[in-house]
Amino acid sequence: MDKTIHAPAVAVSQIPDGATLMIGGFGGAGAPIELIHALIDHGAKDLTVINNNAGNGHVGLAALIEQKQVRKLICSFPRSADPVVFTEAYQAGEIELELVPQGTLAERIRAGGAGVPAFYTPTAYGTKLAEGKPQEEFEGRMYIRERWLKADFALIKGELGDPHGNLTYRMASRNFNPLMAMAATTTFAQVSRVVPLGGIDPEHVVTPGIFVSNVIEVADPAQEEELNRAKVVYP
Amino acid sequence: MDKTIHAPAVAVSQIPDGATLMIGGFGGAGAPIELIHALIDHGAKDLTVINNNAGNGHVGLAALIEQKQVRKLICSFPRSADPVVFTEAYQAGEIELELVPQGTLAERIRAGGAGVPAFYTPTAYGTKLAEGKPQEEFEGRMYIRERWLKADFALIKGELGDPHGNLTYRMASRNFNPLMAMAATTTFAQVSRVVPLGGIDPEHVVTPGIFVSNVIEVADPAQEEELNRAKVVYP
Amino acid sequence: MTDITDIKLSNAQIAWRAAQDIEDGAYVNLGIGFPELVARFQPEDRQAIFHSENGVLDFGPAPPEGEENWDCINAGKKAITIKPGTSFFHQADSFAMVRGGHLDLAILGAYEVAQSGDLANWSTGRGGVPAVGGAMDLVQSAKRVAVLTDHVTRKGQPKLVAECALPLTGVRCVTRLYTSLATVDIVGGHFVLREKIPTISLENLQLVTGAPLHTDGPVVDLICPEALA
Amino acid sequence: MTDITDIKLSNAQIAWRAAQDIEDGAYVNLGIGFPELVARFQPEDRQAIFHSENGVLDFGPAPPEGEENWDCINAGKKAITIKPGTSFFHQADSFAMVRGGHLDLAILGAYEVAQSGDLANWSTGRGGVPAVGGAMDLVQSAKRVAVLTDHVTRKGQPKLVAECALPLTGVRCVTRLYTSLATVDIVGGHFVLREKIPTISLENLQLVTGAPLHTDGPVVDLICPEALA
Repeated sequence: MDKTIHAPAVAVSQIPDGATLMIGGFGGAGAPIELIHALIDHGAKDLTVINNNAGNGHVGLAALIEQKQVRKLICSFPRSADPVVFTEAYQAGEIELELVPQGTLAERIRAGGAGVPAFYTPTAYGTKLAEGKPQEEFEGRMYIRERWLKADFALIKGELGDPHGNLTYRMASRNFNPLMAMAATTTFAQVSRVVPLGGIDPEHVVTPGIFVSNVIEVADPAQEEELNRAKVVYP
Repeated sequence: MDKTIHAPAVAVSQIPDGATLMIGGFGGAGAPIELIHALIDHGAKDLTVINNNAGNGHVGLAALIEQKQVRKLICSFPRSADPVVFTEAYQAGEIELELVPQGTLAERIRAGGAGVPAFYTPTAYGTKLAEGKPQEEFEGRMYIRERWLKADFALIKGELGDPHGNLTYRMASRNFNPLMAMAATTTFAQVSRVVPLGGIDPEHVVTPGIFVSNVIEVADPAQEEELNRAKVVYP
Repeated sequence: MTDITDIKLSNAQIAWRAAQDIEDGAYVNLGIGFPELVARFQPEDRQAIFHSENGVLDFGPAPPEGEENWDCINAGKKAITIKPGTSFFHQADSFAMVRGGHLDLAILGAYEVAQSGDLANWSTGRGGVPAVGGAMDLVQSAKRVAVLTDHVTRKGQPKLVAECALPLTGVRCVTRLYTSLATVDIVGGHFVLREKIPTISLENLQLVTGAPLHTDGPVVDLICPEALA
Repeated sequence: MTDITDIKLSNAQIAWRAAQDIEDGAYVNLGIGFPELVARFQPEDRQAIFHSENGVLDFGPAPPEGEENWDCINAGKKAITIKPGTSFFHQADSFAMVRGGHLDLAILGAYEVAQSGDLANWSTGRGGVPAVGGAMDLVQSAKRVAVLTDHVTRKGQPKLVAECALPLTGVRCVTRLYTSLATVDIVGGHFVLREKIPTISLENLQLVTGAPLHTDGPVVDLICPEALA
């Protein structure tokens, strides 16, 4: 079994129009820029994208939105230092937004990966974001019911990956990546380095290979923050 | 902040009669034998214990049951190579048993730690273990609703621990330990070695210290399997 | 009823037959006991990744006696080893793999399997201490659930039945049975016979089966290595 | 209405005051922006552990400009550093810490706080792009939820109100307010005044507060370091 493939393009070419996509990262940390840019080159449209944010500047997720490939965004915080791309698309009514509190977003994704179709949370009880959701009291406190989130594909970014898909992450770039790997039918992981099987200590594996479909080595991956400081526009 | 304390006895002396206790381990792997034996010495009674199993031989959890300190056991698999202690207590009606499928037990404990009072699972749907539980259809499949599990205390076993309570685990002894650390009001972790702050790589921490109340160094901890092969009886 | 004790397959042969269906790259959980035998017969040109629900993926064989590390065990609490590719994780992640549908196959034993796919394998319904472990999680959520079993009980009663009499482990969950006489799929609430050992007639096989055996194509001869008999 | 612009505390002074209440060993989440100031004033004899909801616990200060590692950031997407004791974890674990009640304290900003403890801090209710982040999780589940805020809006309207007019972030969640004029607890659906700056009278403070200020003991003079003014 060898899950490595050689280029981001080979992975994302499997993504059809209309697909639901989870894209890892919190802001730029852990954002799989090369996979996203390959997806822009590939051109799949009418996508539903699940990400914590809505992109920054004109690279990565912001560029995907700028290319009008995203029909709907599910996220918690669609603001950034340079949010012009999403803001304009949203205000022009070109993109649908489902706003989800960050912890609820994380838990819904985990639930999707863990086979839990619904769960109760105190978060957002009594607020606009709870409207229309079932609510119930447990042990004297009110909770709302939230549903799992799943996706057809996840695009994630790891640090090390082995041929079975075992992954580690670099520092705070872990964020949503391990959860999204669990919740998608097909998970593509770009990693800074592919190591031989056994190259990751069994106790240090963060995402076991069972959650990963393919591993793509992208040495020296781009960082969104640095691209934006250099005012890069993709494509 | 220094969460280390010097002896298991100091930790478990805080446990009152009637407490609900999570005890880590799957069989003997990850079972905090020294903490359990200190609890036997301490003598707290009328305990509700949550563990995957029901003890083996006459040490650890089996010994705690043999000393008649356990009123109720919540577990998934109360059989073992030498289950005589639990079996006799159960058949004599001296101990109450709540049987929970293993994955549901794990998820209920995680839910307790994660602030999720209830969730839906397909596990046990249509079986005796689903009786009396709410059931509901999601996307064409039937699920039952399960409730969180919490405890007053967790007794767990780690490999390395630092003064802030950050923990690692040895191989498959991880099992329920990180989950129970999350789900108890007070968590006591015995570890094979206390290392200075910074002695665990930030990316290799499995249980962040926020979930741990105290760390107790027990070098060369006893393994239930080896005690039983040597036919040890505690106390 | 036919005496089948002389012609039936051995457990090793049943396990061998099950192993032939495991695809390259499949993620597989083997139940404690009899199903664990399947790993021994994994075809060399196909690599399966075995999951143990206590929190290990892709583990190695048992260590030599005396070299056990009791922190490195499988769900049967037997000592295992690590190998390149092994990973450890906690119970909630382990059962996220199960419940989330990430396992391609779970192979378990059975007391009874109904034609609906209902499985009874955790409780004989009599006294004693009940114990369930991870079986209810596995059968409800693995993509395919296969059962290894003698075709009949020790008393000669069918284990493939119209409806389970014993407490259920899961409903409509079994997809394929490997028995000591046959390979049977469950399709649309029916037993569908795929293979049978050549030494039993279809009529006699039906006599030891508690519900109708359907066919929807040729019934293949079930031939297993004699060396495993 | 009284002109309070000359007498009110600076943001640094408000943050300093909040820091004095953080107990040794407390696990604390500081909201993005103004609340982040609190970390600067942590008393040296008391150690707080700061949580950042993007998946970091116990992190160090910002690195020097040019030495940022953009994989090592906080919830405000600013570069931070590791230090002995730091740990990284994924979002579900991070919010398990929040939702599971493991944080002793969350400190946030506010548009409005009602006497019930209701908080509005995520949406001005006008157009623009709505964004919530982790605020709704934090306010609903941290053991104590403190708010840092000017006592009044830029237009001089009370931010401590009888009922919030803006969309809520959480209901009955705020336990204490540190304002530019006072320290106020929320007890049983009432604002209870604990401290006020000596240069404002109780009557004038009430005039710039949108609901009754109760007292249930002495009102202490709120004195902050002049150097922070």
